[in-house]
Amino acid sequence: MSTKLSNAQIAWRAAQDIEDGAYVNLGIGFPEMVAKFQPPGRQAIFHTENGVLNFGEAPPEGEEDWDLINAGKKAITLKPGAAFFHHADSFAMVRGGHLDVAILGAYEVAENGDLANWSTGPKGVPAVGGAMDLVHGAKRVAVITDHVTKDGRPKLLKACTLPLTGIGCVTRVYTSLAVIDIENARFVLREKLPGMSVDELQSVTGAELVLPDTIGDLVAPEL
Amino acid sequence: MSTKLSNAQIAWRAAQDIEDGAYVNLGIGFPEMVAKFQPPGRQAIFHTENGVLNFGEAPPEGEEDWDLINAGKKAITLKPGAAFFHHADSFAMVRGGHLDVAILGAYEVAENGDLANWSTGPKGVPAVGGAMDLVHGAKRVAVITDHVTKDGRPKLLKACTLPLTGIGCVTRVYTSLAVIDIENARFVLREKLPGMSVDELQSVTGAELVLPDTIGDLVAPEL
Amino acid sequence: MDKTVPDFATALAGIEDGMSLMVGGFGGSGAPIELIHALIDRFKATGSPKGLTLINNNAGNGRVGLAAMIDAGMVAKMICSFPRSADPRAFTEKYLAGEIGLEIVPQGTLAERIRAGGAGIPAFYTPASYGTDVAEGKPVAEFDGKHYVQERWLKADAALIKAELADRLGNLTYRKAARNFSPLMAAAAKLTIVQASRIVEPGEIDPEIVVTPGIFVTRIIEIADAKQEEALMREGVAYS
Amino acid sequence: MDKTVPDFATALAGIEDGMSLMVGGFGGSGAPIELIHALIDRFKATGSPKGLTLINNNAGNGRVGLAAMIDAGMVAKMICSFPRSADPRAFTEKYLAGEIGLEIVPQGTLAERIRAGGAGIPAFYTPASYGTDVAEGKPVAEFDGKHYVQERWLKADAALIKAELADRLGNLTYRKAARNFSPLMAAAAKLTIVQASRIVEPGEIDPEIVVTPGIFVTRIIEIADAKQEEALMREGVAYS
Repeated sequence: MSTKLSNAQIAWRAAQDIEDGAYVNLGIGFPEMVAKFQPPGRQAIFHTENGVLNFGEAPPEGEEDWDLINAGKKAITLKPGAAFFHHADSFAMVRGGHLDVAILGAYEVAENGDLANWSTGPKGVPAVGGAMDLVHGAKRVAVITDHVTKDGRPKLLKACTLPLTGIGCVTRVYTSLAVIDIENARFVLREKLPGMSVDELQSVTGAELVLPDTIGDLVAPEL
Repeated sequence: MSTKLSNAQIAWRAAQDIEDGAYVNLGIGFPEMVAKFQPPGRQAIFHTENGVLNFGEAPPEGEEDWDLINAGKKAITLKPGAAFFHHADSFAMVRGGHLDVAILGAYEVAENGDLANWSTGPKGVPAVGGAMDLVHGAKRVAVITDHVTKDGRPKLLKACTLPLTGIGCVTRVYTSLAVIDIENARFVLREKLPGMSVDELQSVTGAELVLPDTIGDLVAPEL
Repeated sequence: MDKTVPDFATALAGIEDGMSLMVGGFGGSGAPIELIHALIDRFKATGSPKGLTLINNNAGNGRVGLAAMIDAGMVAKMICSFPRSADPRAFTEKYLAGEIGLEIVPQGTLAERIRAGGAGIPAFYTPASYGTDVAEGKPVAEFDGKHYVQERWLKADAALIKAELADRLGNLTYRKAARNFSPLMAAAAKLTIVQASRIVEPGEIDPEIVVTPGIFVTRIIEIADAKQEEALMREGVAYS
Repeated sequence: MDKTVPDFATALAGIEDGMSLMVGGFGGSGAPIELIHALIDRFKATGSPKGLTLINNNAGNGRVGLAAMIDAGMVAKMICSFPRSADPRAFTEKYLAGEIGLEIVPQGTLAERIRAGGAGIPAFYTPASYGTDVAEGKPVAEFDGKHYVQERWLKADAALIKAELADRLGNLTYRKAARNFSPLMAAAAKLTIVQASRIVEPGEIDPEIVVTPGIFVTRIIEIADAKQEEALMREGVAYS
């Protein structure tokens, strides 16, 4: 097996925890991929910030209706039983605790659940979108991310160094190497790649991993 | 002519100040009567708190649809171009300053614009309804009322004695004897019954009437 | 996913003693009479639920619906804007006897507090009631030279709602002015129980005309020939 | 009453230098391209309006719509949640050169502030942005053990809105996800200017499916074959 999960495999793993009938918001970009990997027999209902509930896959190229898009401005289709609503009602769903799961990307996650995913610092143009709302209100706020940055530094840290999106909001992190819960402001290791030792994993993690009695194998199909 | 206007005549006088196309809320009870007296060629659009814009007269008896009522729980009909909406949107119209006129009844009005119209004191069951919202937000908040109580005491006062509905909110009062504006926390007499002297009117008014250069005749048709 | 349920027992499961209960409707328009009467039946058979806090614009009329709940002794407190009606005996008698609590809330504030509960807004400011007895004890603040009262969100353990169409995912439409508080309450309750005049398959309600998206709905029961509270009143019906 | 107007000059009358302007749409979905371009035409012909504060979720894309307004030099400040897009050059260049102001607002807070503006709620509390740089300088408060940021209403001098159907009284429907911020903006602006794909007589829109009641609308102009910003983008159109 490879030394780490691909993005598709991380998305696949996150998809396994979404229950049938769950209301789910997937952040723009990488998290959108989670929708592809719903287990057979389960159907989540996807919410997009711009006012659609129960949308489906992208239409074939050339058949896009640009009035029917998701928060990432990509063309979508509707499933039977969809609904349109305005932006205030849409964020009432988000902020009001009506979503079962929100899955976001991350630059950094701290062991206390702090998330940084909107700004890499004072340079450039800041842009926050819906992330600061999404991290509050959803019953579970999960992150999918590579375990380390492109140059190998840990993304799971004692404390975030980049501007925060929200404090104490993340409850589970799906990485390329592990599945980690955040409980009582600690990283609790739930699953790791079977070929990797706890010490190896700890060496690329910026805060101490709490080790429960049982640690599962993180195994994803080839995708 | 009679010594004072009837309720229908007070309502008629108030209706003369409602412009074509104005958005209007009429309080339950006596103020509802204003709708009957729109001048020819003018059509106001009536709002009711329970979520209807542009409703019309009561249906014939026996043809009521009890899902289609006004705030007074009376059966209504729709005019072409009506709209239904929920209660929060309905009070967004009220509180957000979108109504041109709200017309309410009154127990007491003070010269500073304070209104008391919801409670006659600590006895009995208190009930406020939409009045406390209606007195804020409408561009003009007008009152229609007999000039005095049933036992002859002034209803226009230096200060209200009953529990307030809102402070400094009333801008015009249509009574059985006069039309009075509230400006800079004073009662300014605009019109009075032609057969009545200013002294007579002042004697049944609980605060000083400011007298502008021109005072019109308050004349209403027999109704 | 299918949120429809076959009977009242399943629909009303989880409503327990001491809970807060939002009930849709403005007078008879939108009142979910069958759900209310089924809850009264349960109380008469089992003694529960009792000690309820009821949230509705009014406090019942005549001897049916909310008035019958109050008569039956199920209600400890009423949160409403206008506890008067053509025949308010049920509430008035208990209130004057000190047997039922009352929180009076201006109608627009009541609507906005429920909307805030569903939207995750814990508090907001409104001009309504500023300077009146109703605002006593509430924080006030000045914005742009005008005074406002701070109001808190209002949520409930359960809501009883009357809809027109419902699909199996819980998307709802309403009928005329029967909409009133119901879309707000559906979002503000943990458990939202809907009686719909007709249940249809997902896709049969145009996504453009859905008023309450299914995310706010827990269970749906079909009541094809729902009664109208106002009509029952006029027939002199007493539910007991 | 007839709120329809025959031409852009009448539709856009009253939009002056230094005003705040809400513009409906989320990306190209719901962007009132024809109204925006007509306002650019007026600016090019007369030098006005300039110094505008624009309120939209984004800050333009490519060389059409809001991006073309920014390019033309009409915009002093942008209030938005996400000033990025497939081609954000117009805004980015001016921003990095210090020629345009930016107020970043989380998307749900932006929606709720506009909704509050229309609903007469001067301030409210939200959990969004608590503890982040975006909340700096804003009052905070604790409710039921959780922390919240106080946010103020957002109103505008004018709003440009794209609707699907409009009747002459101003009742509106929208098309699919093009609804987004538009119903909120229509209520929050002093002057609400609508381009509708089709104007119909009062009574032709079912009162049950009206999304924006006419009370929130000032003027309507019919644009039968409205352009889609995303389509223009992909065709490489530059409006200038």
